[in-house]
Amino acid sequence: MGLESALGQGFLTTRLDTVVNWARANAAWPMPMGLACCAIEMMAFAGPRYDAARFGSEVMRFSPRQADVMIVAGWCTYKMSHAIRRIWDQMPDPKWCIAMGACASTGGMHRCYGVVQGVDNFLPVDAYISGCPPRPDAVLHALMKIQDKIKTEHSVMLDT
Amino acid sequence: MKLTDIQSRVHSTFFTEHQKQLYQSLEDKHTTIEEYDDGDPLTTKMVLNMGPQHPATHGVLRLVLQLDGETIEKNKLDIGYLHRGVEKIAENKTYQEFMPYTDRMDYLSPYSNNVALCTAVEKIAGVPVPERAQYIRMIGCELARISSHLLWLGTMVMDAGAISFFIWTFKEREKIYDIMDRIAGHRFTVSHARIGGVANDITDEATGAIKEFMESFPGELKDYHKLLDRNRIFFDRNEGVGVLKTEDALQFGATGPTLRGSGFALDIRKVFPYLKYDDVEFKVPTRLEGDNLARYYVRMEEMHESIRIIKQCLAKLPRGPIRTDNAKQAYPSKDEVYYSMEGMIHDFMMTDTGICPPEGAECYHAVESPKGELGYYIQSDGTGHPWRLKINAPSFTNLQVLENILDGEMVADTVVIIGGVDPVLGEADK
Amino acid sequence: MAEVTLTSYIVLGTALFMLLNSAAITVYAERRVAAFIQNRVGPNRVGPLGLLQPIADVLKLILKEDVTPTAGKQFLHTIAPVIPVVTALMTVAVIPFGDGLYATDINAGVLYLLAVASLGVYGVTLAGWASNSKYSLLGGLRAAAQMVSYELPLGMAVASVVIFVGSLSVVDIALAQENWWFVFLNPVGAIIFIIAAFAESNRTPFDLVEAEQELVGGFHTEYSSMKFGMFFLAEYMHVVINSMLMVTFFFGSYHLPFAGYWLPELSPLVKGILDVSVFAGKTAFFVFLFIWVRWTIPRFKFNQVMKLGWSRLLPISIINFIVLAAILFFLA
Amino acid sequence: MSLELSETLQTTVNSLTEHFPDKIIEVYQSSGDTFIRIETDAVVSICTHLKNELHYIYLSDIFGIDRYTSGERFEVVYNLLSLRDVARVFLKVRCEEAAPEVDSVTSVWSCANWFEREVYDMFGVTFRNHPDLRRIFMPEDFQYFPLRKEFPLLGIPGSIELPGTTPDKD
Repeated sequence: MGLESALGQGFLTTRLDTVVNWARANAAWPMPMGLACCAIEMMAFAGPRYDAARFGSEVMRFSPRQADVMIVAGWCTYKMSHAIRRIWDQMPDPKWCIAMGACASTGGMHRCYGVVQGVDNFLPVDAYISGCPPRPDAVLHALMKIQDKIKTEHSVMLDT
Repeated sequence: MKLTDIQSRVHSTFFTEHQKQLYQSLEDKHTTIEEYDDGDPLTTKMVLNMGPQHPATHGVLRLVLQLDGETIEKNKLDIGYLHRGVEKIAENKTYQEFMPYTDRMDYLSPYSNNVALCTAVEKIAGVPVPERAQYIRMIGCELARISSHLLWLGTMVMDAGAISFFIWTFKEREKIYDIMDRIAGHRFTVSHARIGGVANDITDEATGAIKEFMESFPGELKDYHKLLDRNRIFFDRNEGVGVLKTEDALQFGATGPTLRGSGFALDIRKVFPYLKYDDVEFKVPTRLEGDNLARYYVRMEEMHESIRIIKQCLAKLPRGPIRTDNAKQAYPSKDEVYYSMEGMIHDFMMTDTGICPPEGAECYHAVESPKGELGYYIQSDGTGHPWRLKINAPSFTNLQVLENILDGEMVADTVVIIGGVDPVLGEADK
Repeated sequence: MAEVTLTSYIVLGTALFMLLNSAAITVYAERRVAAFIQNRVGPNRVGPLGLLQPIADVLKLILKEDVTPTAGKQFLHTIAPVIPVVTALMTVAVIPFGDGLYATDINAGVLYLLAVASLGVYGVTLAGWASNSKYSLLGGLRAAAQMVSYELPLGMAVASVVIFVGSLSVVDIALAQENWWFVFLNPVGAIIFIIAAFAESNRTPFDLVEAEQELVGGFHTEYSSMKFGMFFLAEYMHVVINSMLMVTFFFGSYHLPFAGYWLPELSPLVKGILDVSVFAGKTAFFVFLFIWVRWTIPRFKFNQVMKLGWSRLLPISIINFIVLAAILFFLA
Repeated sequence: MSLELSETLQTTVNSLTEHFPDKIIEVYQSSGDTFIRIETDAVVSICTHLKNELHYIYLSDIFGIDRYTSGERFEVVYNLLSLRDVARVFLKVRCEEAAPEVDSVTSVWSCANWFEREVYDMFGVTFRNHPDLRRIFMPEDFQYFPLRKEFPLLGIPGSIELPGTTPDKD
C-alpha cells in the first residue's frame, strides 16, 4: 500500500512500523454504522461524558472513503447486510471493524427470520462488545483494544 | 431522453427485483399529472439515493429522490432495513418475556413502550395496578418523553448544521440516563414496568435525582430557547418547510407532535386517559402552521408540560404496594420468592406459562408515546403466548406522512424535515 | 513592482512555513475549541496535551490506501486537491506582516489577491465533478454557484477600501491604516467582507459545499488518503488566509489601534517583532471567530445563500461603495 | 351476548345496520373494545359511509390476523377513530386462503397505503385497486409471508441471500 511498496523491501524497519502504528492507532476515525439502539449509545460515546475525542477518534467520517474503524451498532438484517458489506468494501485499507452489542455480534435476542445472526457472517470483525446495548465505556474499551491491536501489527516488511 | 430510462440505467447487484420495483414505483408516482417531452435532453432526471446508510436519516431510512437541480420532484421511501419481525417473536414469547423487545422498538423512549405493552396486557387480562405503580410509570413515561424530545432537538438542529447543539442536549440526556439507572438499574433499555405494576420501587435517591433534574432542566430549556428562538438561520431553515395542512395530516394519518403541529389537538392522554393522566393537569400544545417550526414549538412546549406532570406526580405519589399482590397475575416480590416456597413456585409459574388471558379475547390499548399514538392490539388464544400481537407504531404512520410532504422541497430540507417528523426506524420497521 | 531582495525570500520562506504549520495548529485548535464549546476534553492522549494529534492524523492519512473512482475523471480527480493548497500558499506573497516585512509589493496586489483567492474554489468544483458521485456533484455545483455569488460583494467591499487609499497595493493599504483602521471608517464594508470571506472559505454557516448531514461529505465524499488530507488542510489554510485578509484590509494590518497617534518611534528589530506579533494575534482572533461560528450556528440552505448573496450583500455593498465615494469626493 | 355500547358507538352500529342490513355479520365486544365484522365485498362502501356520515375520519391502523382455520383464514382489521365523538371502532373482514383479496380503502383514507402494503407483505393478502402494492419491509425477492403461522420463526434458510465476502462478487 502506498508508501511501503514505493520504498521497497528491506529499507523499512520496525522503527518505522512503530511510528506508522502510532499514527494509525491515534487517529482511528470511526465510521458510525448506526443501525439501532446501540447507535444512541455510540452517540453518547462521542458525547461530553465519555468523549472519544480524547483518543483522537471524534472525527466521525460518514463517507466510508475516509474512515478507519467501522462500528456496526445494532442488529443487522438481511436487507441491510448488503449495504453494510458494500460500505465495508468501499473503505480503504487499513481498516478495522467493531461489532457493537449482542445483536451485531451474534444476533442477540433477535433470533428470528429477519436478522443476520452476527455480522461476522460477512464481515471480518476485530472486536466484539457484549451488552445490550453496551455502555459507552465498553465502546471506549473496544476502541482501546483496537488501538492495542494496531500497535502490534506489522505493516512493513521486515529484513529477512 | 425519456424518463422511463431511469430504470434501464439502474444496475443493481443485490435484491434486483426489489430495486426494480422501487424505481418503477418512483416513476409511477404522479405520472398522471406530469408529461415529459421526448427527446429533450433537459428532462434527464437525476435520481439520488439517500440511505440506508446516511448521516441524517436517523438510522436506516432510505429515500429515493428524483431531483430537478436541488428540488425534489418525487420521492419514495424504502423502509424495512431494520425489520426483524417482533410481531412474530411476540407470538413465540410469553407476555412478560416480550417486554425487553419493546425497549428496542422505540429505543429513544423505552419506558413508554414498556408501559404500552403492560397496559395492553393488563387490559386484556384484567389485572389491577396499584396506584403507586401508576404514578411511577407516569414519571418514567414523562422522563422518557423529555429524553426522546431532547434527542429529536439535538439531531434536528444538528441536521441543520449546528453540531454542538446535539452535544449539549446529550449532556441533559445523560442526566436522565442516570436517573433511569437509579430507578431501573439500566441507563438505556430499562424494562422497568411489569405486568401488574413495576419491577421495583422508586428509591429516595432516585426521587432526589428527579427533583434535582426538575430544578435544573427548565434553565437549560430556557437556554435552548434563547439560542434558537431568535436565530435567523434556524428560523429560515424551518419556517414554511415541510408544510402539512390539517386535512392532509388527518388524511395521511399523522400522529403525535406531527399532527399537533398541524393544528389538531389529538393526545391519547386526554382523549382516552390511561394510568392517572386524568388526575394531573397539563395542556396539549398545538400549533396551526403545520411546518417544521410548528413541530419545534410543539415539542418544546411538551417538554415544559412533562416537567409539570412529573412535579405533580411527585407531589401526589402515594404510599403502597408497587405490584398487584396476586400471584396468578403478576410476579411475586423477590422477598417472597427467596423466603417462601409458594413464592418460588409462583415465580416459576409466571416465568413458565405467564399470564393467560381468556381464550378469544381481543383488546387494543394505546398510549401517547413521544412520537404519537403507540397501540398494542392483542388477540389471545387462552395460552400464555399471544395469538397475534400487533404494534401500531407512530413512527411508521409518520414516515408515510414524510413521503407525502417531501415533494417540492429542496435536498437540504429533507434532512430537516426528517428531523422534524422524528421517526425511529426500529419502531417503524417492527 | 518592487525589487526582490533577500528579505523577500526570508519572509516568503518563513510565511510559507508558518502557513503550513498554522493549518496543523488550526486543526488542533479547532478540536480543542470545539471540545471546549461542547463541554468535552478534546484530544489529550497523543503527546503533551494532545499536541501531536494533527501529526498523527496526517501521517495516518498519508499511509492510507488511495482510492480513485474507476468511472471518474482520474486525472482531474488527482489534481483537484492540489489547487486549493497551491492558491492558499500563493496568497501570502503580497501580504505584509510588518513594516517592510513582505515578500513582494505588487502595485496591483489587491487584484492579485482577489484573482488567486477565487481560484481555490475550482479545486472543489473539479473534485465534485471528477468523482463521478452524485453527492460530490451536488457539492461541486453548490461551490460553483456560491463562488460566483460571493466574489462580487467581496470585490465591492475591497473596492470601498481601495478608494480610501487610492492604490491597489496591499502594502499601501496596510500603511494607510496606521491611525484609523478601515473598520472604523467603513464598517459596512467590513461586515460584508467578513460574511463574504466566510462564504469563500466554505465554513459554517456557508459550508453547504460539504454539508455533512445532507451530502455526506459533499465534494470530498469520494476522496481518501492524503488527497482528502489536502482538502482537509486547505480548508484550514483558507481559514488562516481569510483571517489575514480581514486583518489586512479592515483591522489595521500590523498596526495597533490608532498607533500613529501614540506609538513612539522604535528600533527596527523591536518594531518588526511587535508588528508580526500584532498581526499574528489579530489573525489568531479571527481564526478563533471562524471556529466559534462553526460550532454554534446552523447552516444556510442553498437558495438562502443565493438570496443573501444577490439580494442583500451585493446591493448593500454597491450602495456602500457609492456613498463612500461621494463622501470622499465632496470632502476632497 | 349483550353489548354495553356507549352512545356514540350505539349510533354507529345503528346507522350501519340501517344502511347495510345484510352486510353486518356480527357486532361484539371484548375487553371494552368494539368489533364489527362485515362482509368482505362491502368494505369500501361501509368505510366511506363511516367516514362521511359518522366522522370516522382518522384511520389509525390496518392489520392482518392469521386465524389458521381451513375456511376464511385471513382477517383484516381496520382500526378507526372518530375524532369528533372520541370513539374507537374496529372493522373486520375475512378472506379465503386460496386467493386472499380485499378491496383497498386507499380511496377513502390515503394513509391506508402503507398499512395495506404491510398486510400484503406479512400475510400475502392482496388489495384490489391499491396504487402501489409492493412489499414494504422485506425485499421484493423474498417469496414467503413471514407472519403466516406456518412460517418458522427462524425463517427459511437461504430464502434471503447474504452478501458475498469477496469484493469481486458484488
